[in-house]
Amino acid sequence: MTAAIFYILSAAALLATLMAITRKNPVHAVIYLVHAFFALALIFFILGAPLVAAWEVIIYAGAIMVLFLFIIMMLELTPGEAARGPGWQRWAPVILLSGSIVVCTLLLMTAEPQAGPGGPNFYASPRDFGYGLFKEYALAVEIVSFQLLFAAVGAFYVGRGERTRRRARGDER
Amino acid sequence: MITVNHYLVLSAILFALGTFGVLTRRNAIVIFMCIELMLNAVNLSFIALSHHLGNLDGQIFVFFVMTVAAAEAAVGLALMITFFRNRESIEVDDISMLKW
Amino acid sequence: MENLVQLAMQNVNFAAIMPSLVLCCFGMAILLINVFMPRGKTTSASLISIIALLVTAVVSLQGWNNPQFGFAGHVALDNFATFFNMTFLLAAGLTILMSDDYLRREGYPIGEYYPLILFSTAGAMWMASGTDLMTIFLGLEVLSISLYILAGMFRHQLQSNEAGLKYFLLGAFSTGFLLYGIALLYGVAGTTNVADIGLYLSAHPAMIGNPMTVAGMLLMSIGFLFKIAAAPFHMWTPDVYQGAPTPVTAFMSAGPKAAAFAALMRIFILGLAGLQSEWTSLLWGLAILTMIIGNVTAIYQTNLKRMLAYSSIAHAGYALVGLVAANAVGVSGILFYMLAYTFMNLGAFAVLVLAGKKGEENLTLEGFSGFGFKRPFLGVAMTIFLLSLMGIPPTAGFAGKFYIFAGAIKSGYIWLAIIGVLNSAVSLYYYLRVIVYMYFKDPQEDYSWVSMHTGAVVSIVIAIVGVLYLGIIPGKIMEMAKLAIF
Amino acid sequence: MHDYSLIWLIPFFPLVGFIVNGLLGKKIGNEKVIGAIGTLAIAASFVVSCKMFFQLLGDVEKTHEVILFSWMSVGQLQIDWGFLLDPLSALMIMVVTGVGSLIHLYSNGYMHGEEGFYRYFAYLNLFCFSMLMLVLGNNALVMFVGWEGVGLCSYLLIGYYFEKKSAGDAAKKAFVVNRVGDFGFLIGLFTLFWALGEHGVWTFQFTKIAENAHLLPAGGVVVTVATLCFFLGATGKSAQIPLYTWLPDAMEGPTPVSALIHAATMVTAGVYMIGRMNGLFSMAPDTMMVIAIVGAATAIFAASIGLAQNDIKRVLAYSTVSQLGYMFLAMGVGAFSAGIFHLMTHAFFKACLFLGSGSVIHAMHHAYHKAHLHDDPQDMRNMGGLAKKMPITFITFFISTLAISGIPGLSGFFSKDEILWWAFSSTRGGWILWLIGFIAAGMTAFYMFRLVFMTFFGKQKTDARAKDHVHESPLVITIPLMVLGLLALVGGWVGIPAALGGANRFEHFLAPVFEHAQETYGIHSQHSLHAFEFPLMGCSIGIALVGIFLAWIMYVKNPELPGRLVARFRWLHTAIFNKWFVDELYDGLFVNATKRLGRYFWKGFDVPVIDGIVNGVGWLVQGSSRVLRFIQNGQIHSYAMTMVLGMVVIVAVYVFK
Repeated sequence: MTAAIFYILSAAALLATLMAITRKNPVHAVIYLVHAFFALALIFFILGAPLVAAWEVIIYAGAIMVLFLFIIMMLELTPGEAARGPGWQRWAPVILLSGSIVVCTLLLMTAEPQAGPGGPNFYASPRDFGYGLFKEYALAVEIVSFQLLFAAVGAFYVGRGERTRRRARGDER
Repeated sequence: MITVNHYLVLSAILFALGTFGVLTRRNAIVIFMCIELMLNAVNLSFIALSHHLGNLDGQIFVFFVMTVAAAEAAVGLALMITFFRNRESIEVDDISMLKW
Repeated sequence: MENLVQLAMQNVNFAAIMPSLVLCCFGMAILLINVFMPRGKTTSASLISIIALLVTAVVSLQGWNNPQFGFAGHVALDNFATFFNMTFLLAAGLTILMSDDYLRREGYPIGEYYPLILFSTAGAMWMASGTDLMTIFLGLEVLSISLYILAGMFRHQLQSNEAGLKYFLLGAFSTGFLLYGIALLYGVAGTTNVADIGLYLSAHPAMIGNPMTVAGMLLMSIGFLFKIAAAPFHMWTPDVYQGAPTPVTAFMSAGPKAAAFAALMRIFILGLAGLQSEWTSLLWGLAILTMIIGNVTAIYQTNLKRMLAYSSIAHAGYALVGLVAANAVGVSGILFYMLAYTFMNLGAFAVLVLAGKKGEENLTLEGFSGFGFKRPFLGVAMTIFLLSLMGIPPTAGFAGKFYIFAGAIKSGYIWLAIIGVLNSAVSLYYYLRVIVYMYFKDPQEDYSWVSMHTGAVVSIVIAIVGVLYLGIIPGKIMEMAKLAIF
Repeated sequence: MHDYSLIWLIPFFPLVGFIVNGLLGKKIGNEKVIGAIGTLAIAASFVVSCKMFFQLLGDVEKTHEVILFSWMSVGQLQIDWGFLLDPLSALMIMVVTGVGSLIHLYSNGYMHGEEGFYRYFAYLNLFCFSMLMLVLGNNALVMFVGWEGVGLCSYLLIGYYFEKKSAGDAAKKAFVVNRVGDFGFLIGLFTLFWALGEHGVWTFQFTKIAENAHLLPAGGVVVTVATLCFFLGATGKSAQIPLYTWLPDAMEGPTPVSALIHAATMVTAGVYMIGRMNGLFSMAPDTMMVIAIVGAATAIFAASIGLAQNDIKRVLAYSTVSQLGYMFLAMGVGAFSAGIFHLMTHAFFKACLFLGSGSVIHAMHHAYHKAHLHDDPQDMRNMGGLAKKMPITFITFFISTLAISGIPGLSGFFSKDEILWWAFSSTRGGWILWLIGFIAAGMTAFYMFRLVFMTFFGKQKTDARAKDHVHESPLVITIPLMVLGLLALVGGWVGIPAALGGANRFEHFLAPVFEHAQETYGIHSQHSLHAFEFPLMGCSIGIALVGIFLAWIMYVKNPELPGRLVARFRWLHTAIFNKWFVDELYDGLFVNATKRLGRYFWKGFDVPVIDGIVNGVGWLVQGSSRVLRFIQNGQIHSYAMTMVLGMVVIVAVYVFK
């Protein structure tokens, strides 16, 4: 059972990735990449990492990829929508991917939670994860918190728009 | 029977695809996406190994990789926006004023 | 069930991360202060940063001969880390000293600059004191991300944008390899703790030859070799060094390089000692390649920042020789060399900072014609730094190369040492050319725009003193470096 | 019990002078203060040198090493900042600080009113510091520091009038030529280092090198190669064939600099270095022969060029090259102490000659300046009859001329005769070497007296408007002249040979340094030839007198004779006057060839100075530099590709290993 799910998900991840790295249109690439991340999240779930799987969806697919999408839209990087072939050809891969991912999700939801393949049965509940994180990785948490703060400061500075700058000049005057 | 090696192979293929994308795509944002893909391939390795070894460290590593990726994304995209503002392009072929 | 806070606190030993903590706190304080400062007034921020660095130096020195461990074996403030911390602080201090007037001249008096430098210094410290691949990786990222921002800091200059973006894309790319390597090593040893990896490998010698171990080692080294700017992972260096703001370039050439060396040394010598024959043969080849590519390509450069970038590649090659030797002399030689390199290279960059016009179009060989006679102090200072970069006695560069090549000879890598010496001979060519232009070309300009800003002059003086001190009396620092290695 | 621990003060004082004048000179501004600081610094080290010298004179133990502190140590290789005081270095520090002090004093007057006065004194002090390090260093690396230091100061001082293009060019030339020499020095040093290391002795220390030199096979390839490389270094620094061309051009620097650096001290560094390593050189008879031949050839070659020069300083410059040739001749035939003896006497009389010429130039310059003329103050054809106008300058100059010409009783006679005698009689000498030296001696007497006659005798040929403005220089200039003139007169008396009833105390003083090698390798003057000693001496006195007589006939008695001779032997005169076209030859061979090739390869690319030295390696390196540069094409893709390819190659190497 899990073997089948694994193969389906692997195929989905590979297909999504292949599509992502070959699309001309960056928006399409983002969409396919999001699918790849969904597939990966499900694989993480199989491997007994439900929390990481959730983050994969929330942070990667949810936050980072949307940020990408946002930037692509903002910079208007999408090439003109010249139709290449019939519509179903363009939509088929996405539908196939989404469909298989949804099916796998449903299957996994009904299956045993600890049903990981191979190795010792290992399942990290969010509680285990939290204990592990704060017991041994307190320093790392500390560092990434600084990291995020300063990255935000830097990104804010670098990405600041022209208008802000002009206003800043006005202040000096 | 699915073993850890299956996962590692999948991870390696994804990593290679990501690398391939970095080497072939022209759009800097897409290149960065491919780099994210490489990171995710590594994440898969970590999770698979964590499961295989039965310890949590791998999962926790993935957590930090994600955090760092988020920080990188923020900074990287900000840099791309500024570049775009000045150059009206985000193609890597145009990021070649400094050379020789 | 234990209280989570208690759980978290039981491993904490703030003494072990005090230096980086102090830096971060000061960094945040400066961020706050900036909010209340009028725009363009950054002098106070730079002064506070200097104070921060001095305080950190004092705090860091507490760790000398008084090693502090903590955070479940993730960090150690030992002699090794302390020595490197001092190098980073020095690099940051000289950088900040030369920055204030420079930023004003270039029209970017930005308050965020100083906290970012402090923060990247903290990242370097985490790299040097990290005893877990996690800490080292996070330190590397902290350092890199701050530097991406700093390199691209001149927002309206295409060159700076390009430098930041290039550094970012290639840096993130190399991070991917680094992480993959870490993942594989984790898979082999079941831990990311450097010492535990070492223990595992010595307990399971069969795993040493395992392709996964070797592949992990190789992939992980790429991340560090990228930061060190070792060929063939050096390609970003010239472009980024040229495009980034000059003080940032100065910092990049010293701080991150030393940090990456620190991490690489700790991992290779402590964690991967079992694979020594593998990594020496890897570094042997890369050291030669790096020296040759750096020196040979530098010959053609006319832009001084770019030339110094290639020279920095070459110097990475020299330092790698010490790691190939992997004996006490060679390894402590790297510590010494990094310190010496910090002095001489930052000194040279400080001269460039003062000599440049706005936009720095004039930092070329031609632009330095007759500079030595028109600006005697800067000319002499530049000459001293260049002599040191060449490795002419009695300067720091000579002593550093001496120790490293002596280490190589001691370990039997005589040819490596000879190639190193030959490369130094090649390097004479392009360093001397600068001196020739400074002293033997007719001045085209009167260099009236060069004003001797206090900060930059102080950093030049410090660098001169350091270069001469390390060159004339290297014994004492070398003794310390020997105490600092594992 | 003798204490030498204060020896570090000797280089220390000039260093302080350099730092004070270099850092604060511009602020001080007052010439008197700056001059006083500079002069007192070197005078102080002269006092210390005197103390050390006389202490050593009364000491039984003649070799003292004073370790200041450790420089670098790796395993058994220990390199110190240490000083070696033995008779050789003691003598050298006396010459350097003594002559140095006088020239500093002189400079106070000569450089008066020059722009960058403080810079001049700072450089001069730095030079003294470096020279003293070179001389006193107890190991080859400290010597190398000094060696590079004196070179650096030399370029800086040659290029002192950097606004003048010729000065800049001269500095460049000195720079390039000296690089070639230094390269030789370093190769020699490392060859020696390795060779001794093969026998388990890792050292740069001179005493240890001397002790362990016997480990290497005498006359073997290693020793010969190493010493030849050292000698190449010496030819660069000491202006011997083929690297002598920079020295005459170096006269573009201020005259006191020519006196100190390019006559008395720095250019003798090569001679000193051979003396310092005499044990090693004695082991390589082939090298010694090369040195003797090169020395003799330089002596006669430079002397011949000196015959026809009209610039007063250029004549002296070629004379210096020629006299240095004598010293190398002495070293080559194993007459080490004679070579050093000549080094010392030469320092006296040549410094005096240069300073005297400086005094003349100063006066002429002053006179032209007053008369608003722009004639060349260094051209002897504009001089004449200055003896009456400048009596002190004339007398001291004349004494020194007598000394250099080898008139009995004066310093030059004893040292030069000693060299000629050894050239003739040494086991490593030969009569041909003597003959060349002998002819060169005649030429020396001729061109020196030509100079004296043209400058000081006859009618004053100076432009009438400037004539009356020529007068004697101030005391600060003439005092050093008088002291040096006196030394030129009596300085040789310490080395009167036994044959003339003297004790040759000089040779005995230096014996502890040279005796061992000379005895071990059988270098001595052959007994069978002792009968020739007096006749040879007579011959050399004779040829000196002949030279003087010819000069008198041609430049005093029959002033039109030279013109007729020139007309008769035009080709010869043209060749000599143009320095045998060596500069042109070098230009054609090296400099121009490089430039042409350079233009061919990359048009419009400015070929910098150092490109002047063309060699295959250089081209290879430059070519690959060009290729490598283009790999760096600015494209992120190719950078990432390089990384990936690099990784693939590395992995492949591991897989297929």
